[in-house]
Amino acid sequence: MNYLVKSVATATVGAGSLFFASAALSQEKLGEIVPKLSLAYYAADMGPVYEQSARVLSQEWAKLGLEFQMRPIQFSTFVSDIIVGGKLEDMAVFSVGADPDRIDPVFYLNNISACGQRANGSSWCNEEYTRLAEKQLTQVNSDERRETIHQMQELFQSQIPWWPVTNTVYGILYNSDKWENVTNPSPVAAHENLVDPWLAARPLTDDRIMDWAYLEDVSTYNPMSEEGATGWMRFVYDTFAKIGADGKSRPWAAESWEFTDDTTVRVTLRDDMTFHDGEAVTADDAVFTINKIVEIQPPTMSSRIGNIAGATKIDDHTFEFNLKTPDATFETIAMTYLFILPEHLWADYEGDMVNRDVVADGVAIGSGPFMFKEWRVNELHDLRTHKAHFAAPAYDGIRRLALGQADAIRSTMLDGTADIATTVLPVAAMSDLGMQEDFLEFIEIPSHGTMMTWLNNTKPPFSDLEFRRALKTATARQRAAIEGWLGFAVPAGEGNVPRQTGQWYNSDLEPVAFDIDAARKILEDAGYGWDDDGRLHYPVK
Amino acid sequence: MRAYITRRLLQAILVVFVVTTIMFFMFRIMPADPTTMFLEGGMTEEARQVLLEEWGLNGTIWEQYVLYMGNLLTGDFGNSFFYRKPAWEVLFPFIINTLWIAVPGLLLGAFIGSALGMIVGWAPRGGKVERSGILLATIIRGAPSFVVGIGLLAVFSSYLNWVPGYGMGDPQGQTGLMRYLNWDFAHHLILPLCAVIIFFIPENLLLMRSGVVEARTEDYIELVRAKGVSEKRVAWHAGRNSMLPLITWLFPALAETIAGIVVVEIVFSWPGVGRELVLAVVRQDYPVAQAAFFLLAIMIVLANLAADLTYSKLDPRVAYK
Amino acid sequence: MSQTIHRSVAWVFRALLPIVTTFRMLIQDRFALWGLSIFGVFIIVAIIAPWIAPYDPFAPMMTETGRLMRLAPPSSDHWLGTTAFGNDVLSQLIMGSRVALRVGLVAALAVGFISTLVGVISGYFGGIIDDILMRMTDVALSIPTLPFAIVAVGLLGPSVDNIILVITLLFWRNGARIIRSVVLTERERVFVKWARAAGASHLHIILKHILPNILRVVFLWVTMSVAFAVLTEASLSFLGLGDPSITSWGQMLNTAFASGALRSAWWWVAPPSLMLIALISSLYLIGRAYEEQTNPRLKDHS
Amino acid sequence: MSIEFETLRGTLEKKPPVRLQVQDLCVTYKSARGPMKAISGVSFDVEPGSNFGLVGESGCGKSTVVKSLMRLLPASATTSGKVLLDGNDVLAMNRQQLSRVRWAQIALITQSAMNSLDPVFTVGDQIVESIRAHADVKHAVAWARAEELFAMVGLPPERLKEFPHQFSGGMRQRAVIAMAFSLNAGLLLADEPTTALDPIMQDQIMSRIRDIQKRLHRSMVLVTHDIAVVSETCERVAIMYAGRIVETGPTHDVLNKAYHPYTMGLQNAFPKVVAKGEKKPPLISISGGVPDLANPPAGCQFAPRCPFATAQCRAEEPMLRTAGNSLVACHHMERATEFRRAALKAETWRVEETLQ
Repeated sequence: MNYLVKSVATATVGAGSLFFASAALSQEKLGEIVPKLSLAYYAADMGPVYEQSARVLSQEWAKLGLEFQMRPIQFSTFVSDIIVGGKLEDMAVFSVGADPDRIDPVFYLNNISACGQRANGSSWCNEEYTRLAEKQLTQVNSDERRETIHQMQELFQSQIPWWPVTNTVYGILYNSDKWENVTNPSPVAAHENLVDPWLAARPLTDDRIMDWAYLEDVSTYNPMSEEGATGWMRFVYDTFAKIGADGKSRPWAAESWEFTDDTTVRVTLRDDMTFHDGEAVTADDAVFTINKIVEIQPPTMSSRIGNIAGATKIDDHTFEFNLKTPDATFETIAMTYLFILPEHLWADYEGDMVNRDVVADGVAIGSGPFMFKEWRVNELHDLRTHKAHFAAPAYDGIRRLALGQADAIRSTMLDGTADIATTVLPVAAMSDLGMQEDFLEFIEIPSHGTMMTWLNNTKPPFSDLEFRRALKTATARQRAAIEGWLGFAVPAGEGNVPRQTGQWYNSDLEPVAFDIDAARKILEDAGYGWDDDGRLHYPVK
Repeated sequence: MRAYITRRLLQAILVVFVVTTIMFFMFRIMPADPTTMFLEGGMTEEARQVLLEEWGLNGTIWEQYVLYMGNLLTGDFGNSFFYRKPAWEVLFPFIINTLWIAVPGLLLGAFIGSALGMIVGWAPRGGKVERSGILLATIIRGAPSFVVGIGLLAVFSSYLNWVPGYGMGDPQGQTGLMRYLNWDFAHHLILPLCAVIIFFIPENLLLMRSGVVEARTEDYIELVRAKGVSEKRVAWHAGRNSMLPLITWLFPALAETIAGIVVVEIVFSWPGVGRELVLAVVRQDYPVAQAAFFLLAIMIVLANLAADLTYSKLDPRVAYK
Repeated sequence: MSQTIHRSVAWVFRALLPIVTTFRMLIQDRFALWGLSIFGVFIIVAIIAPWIAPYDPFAPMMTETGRLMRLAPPSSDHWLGTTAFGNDVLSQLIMGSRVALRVGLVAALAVGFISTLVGVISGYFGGIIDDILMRMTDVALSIPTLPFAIVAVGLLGPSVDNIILVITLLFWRNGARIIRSVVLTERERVFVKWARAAGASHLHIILKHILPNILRVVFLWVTMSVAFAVLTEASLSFLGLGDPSITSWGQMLNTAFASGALRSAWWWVAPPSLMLIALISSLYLIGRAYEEQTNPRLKDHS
Repeated sequence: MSIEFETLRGTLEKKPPVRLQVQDLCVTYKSARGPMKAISGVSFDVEPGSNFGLVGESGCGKSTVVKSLMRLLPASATTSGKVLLDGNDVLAMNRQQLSRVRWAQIALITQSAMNSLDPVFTVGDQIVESIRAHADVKHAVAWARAEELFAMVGLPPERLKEFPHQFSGGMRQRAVIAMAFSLNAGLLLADEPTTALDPIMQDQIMSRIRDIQKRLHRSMVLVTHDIAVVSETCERVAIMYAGRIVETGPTHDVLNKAYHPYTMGLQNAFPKVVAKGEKKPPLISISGGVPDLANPPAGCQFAPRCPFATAQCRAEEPMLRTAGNSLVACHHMERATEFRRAALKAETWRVEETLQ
């Protein structure tokens, strides 16, 4: 298959090099040839989008005289080898989802860019950048933190060790005859958000149960061990705060909170909250939950509770978080993640709390807007509305159907069994359906999910900044968005933080426009040359 | 006869043991490990070690193997990494769902297939019935099970809209045992069951046909006809004799059935063992995947044993030393 | 030296002879004729695929207004319309034949070779070797086909060569058993006993006496293996375990299925399905006709 | 014994022997080398209760005749002429009537009993199947009848529960004989019942068949190439050659006063048991083989092998004409006595010198 890529490249390059060769005239001695580069991407089990995008990008990069070996890799192997395993051979094109945690830019700034971070697959290490990264973590004052973050992006843009290509556009398809006020959860993906559209929606007919066509990703209803479907868990277990569209946290179970000093956060809870079994929610429950979590350290929660020392009760509805070190991301990552367990159901449980089968024990009880009713594995989840909740939705319950494949979701949407679909059915298919059927409405959700290109900065040619600049200039972001994502992605901004994270994005980074000839000019100025059949060669040593 | 059975059982245990071992090592040398799901979410290294230790994945492969095999003997398949419940508890409901389409599918497919095979086999040689019978059977046999699935879906579910194409029952349906015994479940069962039956008919048809064609030239057929019994009864003699090759093929074909059913379950979103097995492999949920393999291997080995035993019942000439 | 060349040429010619006679015998059967012609067409299409494919299978087709031509129904310049990614279905279909045949033929030859090797060795030598090989076959027979393939492809990575390897690992077992049973009957033949008595070496007996006589079964088994290989590759690709950088028919159906276009874009789903059915059933037709011609009891004496 | 069993036995015993009249029976096979006329115009009658022998070399069509009587020929065969059982023509019957007649009126003892019993059914079940196909009786009653039949042929009744492969050759033949009498059919066709057996067993089986015949007083058509068996068993006999009857009449006349050279040759080729002290006549075989049915020679089919053949024999096919108490199809039947004397000498049959 790759001979095709090669033949297309040599054809166009051949013409180009003819022009250059005659211009260069001098018998320039060429350095060593740039070897074939392997381009890793998600295999077909994650859907056709990645293969199409990788192909489009490699076609354009090939015009620089490069040759690519396409390497599809299955998702789990990709994550363990390339993202966290440090085994990135040459280049990779892959994407990360629009999780609520990533509205706070620490994932892009630290996790995948700072020195020594496990997820820094492109193994770029810049002392100055990493120092700034540690500093911004401690800056609780958001203005100071924004200043440091913008400075980091400036430094990153000067080095461009890797770069984002597109930001994903998610979608919601819903039955507009049966539901209204289905609000847009942007920039977070629908399955990660709670208020939009789930709590906002209102039923128009007497079918007061919302059927959501989705896939099966829930492994348990014990929030301490569920990692994949945290969004769904927050339907049952309320969190202290919610992430807003502007990237700031909004009050939820916590009415208000403030940093009394750098390492303590005083939180006042709402006083009108009850658990699904009718018991009132008090600071005791919150303190009990937090201290239990800190004590047990559940593995799946490790990345978010590492900095919490414990909690102390002040009075019935106020308590204080004691942090180990000042943490700017506490509000956006921890407060929106930590949940409240009913003390009276967990206090006297001796066994291993993390692996407790809450459904079997009948204690799948939280204070969230929905109550657990039934779970048929690989089939459906059935929740009923917790009427007493302060933001209870205007309908009686939500049912998630684990259909898991596009065609099933499409036909259940068409025959009315399902009322809303958010993923598995490609966004393009959703928008087509939205146009064709008048009872189906499509909402576009621009998100901060990012498809990015990683380079192995430890070895040539990627260790050469000029080569990286040329490669970035030859990155066909627009084509990838149109032909790879079928128009349901937008070309990404500059630097390493998505534009959709609002205040954190440094908008005055100077843009790098897509221009093949400019890219070849950069390479030529840096001393690279092309042989007769158009293959790129290193500069002469 | 008893000696034969015990020898065959010993062989069966050895085979299942080797299959489980192969599967165990295949999973263990997979590059990705089950904690990958959490790494992407930024889990710290110590937390990962805690998980690995809890799942018994931290020792050397040999220690893990001994631990796993030890548990296996006591019927403990280990806890699923994903569901954190005993793997057997996870799989059990799926097994029932798969059996709902596998067993009736296998039997009906075999029955219809062999009945048609008898008709085609008994028809005049070189006649229209024989030619069209063979052609049709070969074409259907050539269709992969997912093509059959997609075809059924396109025609009966979306175009004619007679039958729902997905899932096992209306979301509001009853739960527990009752859910299997109501019209709505049957309504959802029709298409996947037809896919499995269609997947099974051609092999049976062609095997029975060649059996009958061979049997009809036998001398005893002539004597049976001379006895003035009805033509159907004469055909039954030929059919009865060609059941032997059929049975020896039918039971061991389970290995292929499972393959076919995995695809049918995925096409029809049928929550069975096959679909869960694919999900478990993608999630690196070894215990569930290995429990499923263990189960499938046992089903196949028992099927082979059943084939031999029924063979002797069907063909008295085969005595067991 | 010339003497050995002469003898080996003779041996090759003698080995080819049965294939020629088989071919001539097959022609008489109407089904085999159909099967062979369809299979022949596929081979020709596969060979000249790059030249007859109107477009590059992955090139995105643009409408006049510069938009991606998604899910366009069949038209004059796109006889089979376009996919959800704007690729030309006809070109993907034609290029897909190349993959199907490459997987089919290579895997079938590999399976044929291993089955014959195991079958002949265990059938001819018997004793301990036979037991060991047969126990291995029993184990292999108890491994469920597709689930094993899913794990193996997950382990090795989804490239076409890995799929061929997995198919070979999976399908040698049935052939080994069939060929072994035929070798058992051949070994008991009197002339084999004589040759042995006359001091001929095992290899000589196998090559000269056993192998030519079981060529019939081997040929039949290889034909069936091509069908199994194509079927398994299609199923694996459909499950998303195929190599996405190539355009196999199973891969096309997977993309169609994943894009939820199964019901709306019949021109994208029907052709690959029909190609699969045509190719696989043509092979079964050849296999069936071959079996009927050579099995005296099945031969149509009327 | 249950009443039902008594009534069954009663009805069966009352069944009269059947008169068989075969008129101008012709059978042609469609084969790759064109149509083959296996039987061209065979006619004979079998009086009720009498035994009729059909003798000839193998390949002369005698088995085809038997099979055509019960319409058991393969699809590729076409039959014409009439086969009258007590007056109604079997060849004209529809499937319904035919299945009522088969085994109830006309039963068959096959040649190779080795595989004429279905291997996967017990012998008892197969006999019961033949009974219940015609008499609407319970399984137990039919089983009792089967036990009675086994006793008749000297087989222990408990063997009914066993499968054919557990029977020896002789026992299997006796089982087939028992089955043939299961409905006490008026006409019994015995197609070389003893060929597959060793001589002692042959004699036992034949004497068994003769006793049952005498007791049940059935009509029988016995097909064999063994002249000794025919002479002991059958009242009338027909000698067949190349699909035609060349001589037929009372056994004694045909065997002792043969008019057709083939009959004479047949007797020479068969070892006779002679009284003590008498000289054993030399065994003389008839050279050459049966004519190719696809393109039969003109005139008398036996002409090419007949030592007395004349130009007329090679030109014109002889018709059956009366000679003494028999019928014979030979142009020179009047010279029979001369032929008989010459036939005894071995040199007559040596082909080289007698090229007239």
